[in-house]
Amino acid sequence: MSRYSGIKVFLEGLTGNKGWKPAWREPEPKSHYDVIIIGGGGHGLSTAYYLSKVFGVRNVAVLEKGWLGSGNIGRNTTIIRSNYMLPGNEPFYEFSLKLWEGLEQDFNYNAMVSQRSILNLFHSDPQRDAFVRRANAMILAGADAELADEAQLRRELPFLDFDNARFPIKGGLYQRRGGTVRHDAVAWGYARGADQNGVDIIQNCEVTGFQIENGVCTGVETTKGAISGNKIAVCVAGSSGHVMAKAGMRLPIESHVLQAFVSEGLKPTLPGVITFGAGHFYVSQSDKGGLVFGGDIDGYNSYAQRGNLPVVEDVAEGGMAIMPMIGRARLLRSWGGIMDMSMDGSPFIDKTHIEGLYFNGGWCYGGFKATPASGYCYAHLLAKDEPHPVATEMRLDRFKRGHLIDEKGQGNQPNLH
Amino acid sequence: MTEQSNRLAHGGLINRDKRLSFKFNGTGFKGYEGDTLASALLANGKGFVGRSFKYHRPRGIFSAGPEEPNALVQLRSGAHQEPNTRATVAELFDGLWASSQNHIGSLEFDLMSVTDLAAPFLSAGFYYKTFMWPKAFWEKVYEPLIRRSAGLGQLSMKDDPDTYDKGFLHCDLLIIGAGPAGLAAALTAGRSGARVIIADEDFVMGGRLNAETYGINGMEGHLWAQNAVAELAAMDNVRLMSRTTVYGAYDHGVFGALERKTDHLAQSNGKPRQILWRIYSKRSLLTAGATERPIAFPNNDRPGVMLAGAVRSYVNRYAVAPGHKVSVFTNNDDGWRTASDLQKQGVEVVAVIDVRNAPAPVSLNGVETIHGAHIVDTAGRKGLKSIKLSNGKTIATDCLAVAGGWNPNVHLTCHQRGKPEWREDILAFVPGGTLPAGMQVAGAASGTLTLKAGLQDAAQSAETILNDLGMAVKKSESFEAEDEAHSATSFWHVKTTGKRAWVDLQNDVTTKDIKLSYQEGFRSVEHLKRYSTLGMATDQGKTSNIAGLAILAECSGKTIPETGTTIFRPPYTPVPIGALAGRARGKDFRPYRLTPSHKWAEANGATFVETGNWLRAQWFARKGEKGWRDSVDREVQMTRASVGICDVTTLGKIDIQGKDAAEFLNHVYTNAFLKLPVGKTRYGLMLREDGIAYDDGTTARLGENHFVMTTTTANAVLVFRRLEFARQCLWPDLDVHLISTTDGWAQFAVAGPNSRALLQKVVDAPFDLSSEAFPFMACAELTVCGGTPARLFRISFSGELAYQIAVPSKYGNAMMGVLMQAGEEFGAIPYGTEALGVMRIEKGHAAGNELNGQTTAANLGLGGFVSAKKDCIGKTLSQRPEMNPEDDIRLVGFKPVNTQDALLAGSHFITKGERENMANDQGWMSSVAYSPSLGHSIGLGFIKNGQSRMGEIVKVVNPARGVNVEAEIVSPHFYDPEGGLQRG
Amino acid sequence: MIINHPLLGPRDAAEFVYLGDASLIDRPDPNADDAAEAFYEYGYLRDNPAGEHQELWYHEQGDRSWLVVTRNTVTHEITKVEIAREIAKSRGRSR
Amino acid sequence: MVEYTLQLEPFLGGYAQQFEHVSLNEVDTMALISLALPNGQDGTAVVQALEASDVPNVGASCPCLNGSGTLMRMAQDQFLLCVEDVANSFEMNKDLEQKLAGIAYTTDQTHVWVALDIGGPATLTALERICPVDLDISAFDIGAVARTSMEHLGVIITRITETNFRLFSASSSAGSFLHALETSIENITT
Repeated sequence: MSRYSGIKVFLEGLTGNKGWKPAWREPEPKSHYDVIIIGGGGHGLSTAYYLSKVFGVRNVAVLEKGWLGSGNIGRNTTIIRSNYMLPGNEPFYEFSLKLWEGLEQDFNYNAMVSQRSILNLFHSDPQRDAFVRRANAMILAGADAELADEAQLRRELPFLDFDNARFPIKGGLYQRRGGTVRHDAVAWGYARGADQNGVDIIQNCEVTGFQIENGVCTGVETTKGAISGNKIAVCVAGSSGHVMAKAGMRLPIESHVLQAFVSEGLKPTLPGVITFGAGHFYVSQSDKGGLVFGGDIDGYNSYAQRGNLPVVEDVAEGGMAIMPMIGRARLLRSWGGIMDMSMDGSPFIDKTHIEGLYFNGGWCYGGFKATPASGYCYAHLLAKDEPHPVATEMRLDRFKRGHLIDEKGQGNQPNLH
Repeated sequence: MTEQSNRLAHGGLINRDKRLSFKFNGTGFKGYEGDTLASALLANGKGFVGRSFKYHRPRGIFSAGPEEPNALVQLRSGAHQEPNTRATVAELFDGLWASSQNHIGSLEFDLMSVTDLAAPFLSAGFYYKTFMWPKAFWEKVYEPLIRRSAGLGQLSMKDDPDTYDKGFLHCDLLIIGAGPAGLAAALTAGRSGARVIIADEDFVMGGRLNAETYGINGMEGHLWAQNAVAELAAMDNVRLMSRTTVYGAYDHGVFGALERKTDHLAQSNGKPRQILWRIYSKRSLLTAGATERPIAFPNNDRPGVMLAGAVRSYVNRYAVAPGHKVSVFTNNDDGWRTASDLQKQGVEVVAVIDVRNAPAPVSLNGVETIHGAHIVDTAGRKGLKSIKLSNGKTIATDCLAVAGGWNPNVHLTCHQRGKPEWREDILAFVPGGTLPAGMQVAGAASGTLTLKAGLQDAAQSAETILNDLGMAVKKSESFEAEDEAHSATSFWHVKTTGKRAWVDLQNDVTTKDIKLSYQEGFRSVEHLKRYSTLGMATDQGKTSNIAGLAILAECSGKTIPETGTTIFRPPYTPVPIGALAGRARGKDFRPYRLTPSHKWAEANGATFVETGNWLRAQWFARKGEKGWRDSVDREVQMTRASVGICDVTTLGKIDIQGKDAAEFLNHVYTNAFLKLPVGKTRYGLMLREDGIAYDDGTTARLGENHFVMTTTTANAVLVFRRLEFARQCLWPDLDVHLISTTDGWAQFAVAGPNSRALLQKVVDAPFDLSSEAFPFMACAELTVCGGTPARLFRISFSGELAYQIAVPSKYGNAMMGVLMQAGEEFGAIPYGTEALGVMRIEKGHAAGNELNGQTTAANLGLGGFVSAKKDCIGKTLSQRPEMNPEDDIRLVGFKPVNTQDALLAGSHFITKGERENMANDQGWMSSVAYSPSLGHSIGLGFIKNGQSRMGEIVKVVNPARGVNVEAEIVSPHFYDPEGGLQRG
Repeated sequence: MIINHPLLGPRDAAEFVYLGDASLIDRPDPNADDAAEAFYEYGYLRDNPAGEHQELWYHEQGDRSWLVVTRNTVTHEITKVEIAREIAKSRGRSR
Repeated sequence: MVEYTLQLEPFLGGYAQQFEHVSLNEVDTMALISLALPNGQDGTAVVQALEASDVPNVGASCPCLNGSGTLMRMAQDQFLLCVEDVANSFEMNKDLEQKLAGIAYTTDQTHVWVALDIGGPATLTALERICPVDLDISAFDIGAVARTSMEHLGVIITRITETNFRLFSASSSAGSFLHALETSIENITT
């Protein structure tokens, strides 16, 4: 299979780009696979990639209801970071960030991993204290963290509102290794890599039911017929609730809509990702020049992939409050993605009580950055039937046990995470 | 060049009496009132106005509306600079200043245009395949290069100097678009008495009537529109909103609309530049018209190649000849109209090329008409010079009008994810089955592309809507007009092998790129869009999407409807972020809440701090104090030595009444309240239902059925909400009623050994403050200062003998003064939130940093407050095994081993001798203070097994700040641990 | 969104605060033998349907009533709005 | 013997301003008492005790106490009584507590709210910038009451005449509320 390279781009350019082959096959499903992954979004595709590449499991199908990459990997704000605080989370996200750092060379696709830093601003002493606690947790877990005071931020980001802000900027927490990635390219890179390893990616194939007998899941019903599998791996964040309902399971998850926004293209404006948590606003600038920004979820259960005006306004208010220079930039497009909002804001990578049925979901609005580690750890679980060491806490039964991974301290109300 | 050399001598809807000056790229030009920047530039022969996104090709004005892909300029200068403004919709004003964008060097000699030569290597998605080696080069070399060449216009990086506003409007019927259909519907609904809003993005209502030569009811179209507008303007029940773009359709009939108030003026003069309206409609009618689509052919991107309808707009509405030798390229009848309109205005038409082998629908004199041919190439780098036809002929022309058919503007029908449907007869998508609730579509937007049919469709739709709303339709005259010749053919692009034919002009996506995407497996329409960037530019593919789909369909052998369509998302046209934010910026981002003694504090040297929306006195600096620590230390010391006063009004106060009020409190607090005597106050702890500690405060029993609860400042609103949930949804039969009185009472902590003596001077006789009559935790209603009602609580946050006294808040500012006056003999001082915090840390009380939503009652050392005898919210789930592990964290005190060391909040604890990593993390420091009472830094923190580690020395590590110290685990009660003082 | 309040008529949803599934009314009996399991399910498991959903909204910037709104999570269409207190009583909640 | 006295200070210092076509005035004369209905009460008894004409629906009001007061129905189980007697609200509350024992729980709300009257021909134009409630006379008649939010602040709005409204908002944010209203007025004037 052909590798991409600058030389190849040059040679193809000379010959009218006639030699490029499809990035992936369009196979028909076989009757049986060792592992069937339901969901051809970022996490499903990365699971397939690592299963086939790292764990040697190649008889794998990825079933995708629509087009590959049409999950939340296709509609997010592209941020990568590992600035978490709790032991159940931070090592996992740091593992993910490390995978991002070598990803493009690994799967031979330029996903434009750009470690241009992420900054979380703080505005009060209690907020600062919480950020220091978090920064120290990050460093103790082997990640990078840096506290910046107001003077440093004034030098680095003179366009922030330092002098007239309702909530004065007191400083910020940097993670310099954080940044952004070209989100669609992640899906395509994983898909191409998995396809090259023999994984069947089957698009326009919706799972309509599970074959479960005596507590064992042996396959799925799909719009392209029944397919049997040794292990069925659900990976459909956003739709987890109604897919798992087909297996008779209720989940500690609600589906919510998160809107995201992009402005018209602009010449370089922002250096990295800037997060104004107190004002529900975060922003970065894409390589194409658009300001990519967002804020809170709309707050009500929804599968509609679109939101409403109050949150649009709330996000813009946050933006204007923190950087009033963006007032004349225009919002070009807004969209909504469906989030698996879990009961403590943290995800699940686990077996279910049904043998052979596995579940990956509950990523809230943080699934994109987790894509490599989620796939890697899910592949680990599927291949070895035990959790990867950095994902041992991401269990479905943790609420019954009372083990909460609640970074924000908001409790069992999903729309507050 | 002579002034306005391309301005026609007659006609147009411009005001020739009002000549306007403007500058483009530094050169001065003239135009007229009624011009857009684009029409004025064309009037002055400026056709080449911009550079494309990727290849930096010279580009000209392509359209006459919001669909413009090419003519994007930076409007205005300095902090007012506004990137990516479409010249085609920018209204000309005197003194307008604009410049072209996206070039290095001048517009004419753009250094970046070398990318055009490298085009063979820059095909769709090329960047995904390269720039990966060496790894470090992406961020250091490639990406900065790409970022600099990408993007379009530039922000000034200065704060937006304009203001914005928002508003709310309500109507029975919102009509979106004031073209012929919109006006006909508005007349019908308006005359029938409905509350109507009709909005149009243009500054003149009438839509295409202003750009065409149609007649209605025997009148010229634009005059009919003028009359209609005048009639509507006279109706009280109709609101006409020009310069207003309805940009988004949201749930349940709510629309977002942007009204441009001062964009057509040189200055906004302090008034809002734009207003963002939320329009609440019972019904809506989309009459947004249609957008013309081009045909892709080799080198179709040159300045001078324009949409045919746009050419008619310039000639008819603006009296501008977009060229001196105009040619027309069409696949339908409508294109021919361009030639006849041009001729009518005396503009030379050199040729009409129709791809069809069909007779001419109109007869033209002196024009070469070519049937069954198409264009295979063009020439003229900075302006069209000639076109080459498939029959081998080359025609000299400086403007080519391209007519590819019309696409209904279905955008708003898709904002709620409705899918448009394909109509083969007009070869276009029309609104699909699932429209936003309450919406109907009429006129060209619904696919009714001819005038008479559109007018009747709209009037009929309005009648249907009125009937739906139960309103009587007042019949009036019908709308008479011609149905113009109309046809459509599926000629989307000229098939080409060598040369590039542009589909998306702005993003430089060519027919080849679409084919290459397909070749590489990007075959779903969403993949095509994302891989090739088709339709992702500032025009969101308004002129390019359908051609792109058609070419994709050709590649796959499917039909266009089988191929699908990408999703239109809000906004219809881009909306400034400033407008979406409205007034909420700077100090107006959120309201301020001020404490009742704010004025007093201001006058007495307070420094204020934002706590939520409240502004509170943080400390009161005195002359000679060098920093905040001096002030805070003094405030603590003087309070503990004598008496201090602090405004604590921000605590949430909830009046709770009812026969079952005590039982209700028993449900929501962990500890028992049934037997709290009248006249007593009790500390209460609340859990969330998941068992985590949530809030605490004191609740006083003023009467058998009357309690007053206090909450923390931060949780006041949230606790109220939860209590209402418990009252209405969990225990609906309890007789209990809640009302917030937070703002009603000015409440002051009066703390310190002399607090009683001070208050004695204020309370009215015969109130007895002695410990016997009014012991610790007592409460009472009384009067002060000769009859002012007040409430008094003997509670202490500082650990001192202390009270909280409350008076109605209009007396609050005066009360602060009175308390200070009465305290003068004791040296009373006001203290702020910092001293309050220091004293509570000295006393070991948990506050926000400890009640952070992650800790249990046991973690906080408050396990004893969870009654074993009764249920309460959160109790059952708090008993889950892993919320009560053996090595659970516990709130304890920390004292630095070296008392010179400062403890820092956010530090983590590591057992001595262990390595500093996450596995060995023992907990964290939640709050610290310098204790003036003890003379060293103290801290509160959570550490595993804290209660059984008293006296242990642990490492307090803070790698983020580069500070590691050692501290001893001690009781959290640093000050007066037995509590004798507060009971004294 | 617009919530057609049974007492006040149509009001912008922005005046309301959302809580979640109306099953949150059905707080389990803390004294039952299976209280631990029942509270776990009550507190954590959700039907989360793609379709009709009964949910709790609080009219915080209004009359302070809790409402049970029946809303389709796919289309956002609201088909019923009821006073939560009455629903709670009808489901047997008392004191 | 107490040597101090306390004076009432209006939250906005008795603000009064005449703009082009709009007037805006602080109202500092109102005593406000919240009346909550015990379970089982439907408001009839309260209405009788306060000599109001009938039981207003939620979102409506009616005169009471022989025309000296207004009874606004804020919620199914709650009224807000407004009487022009700010200085004696506390005593009034105590009296009502006695008078309405068993038929309403009373809470003095006088100091919770700042009140402003806005009036004049451009009133609706100013209010449509901040008020989400439909104030068209066909939808919001004289005497109508609504609690809503404006510029992030909770507000009670009631219509006095066709072009006059009374607005109540939390007293702690009185300054921000006034600023919001002034901005609305200034934004619509020339």
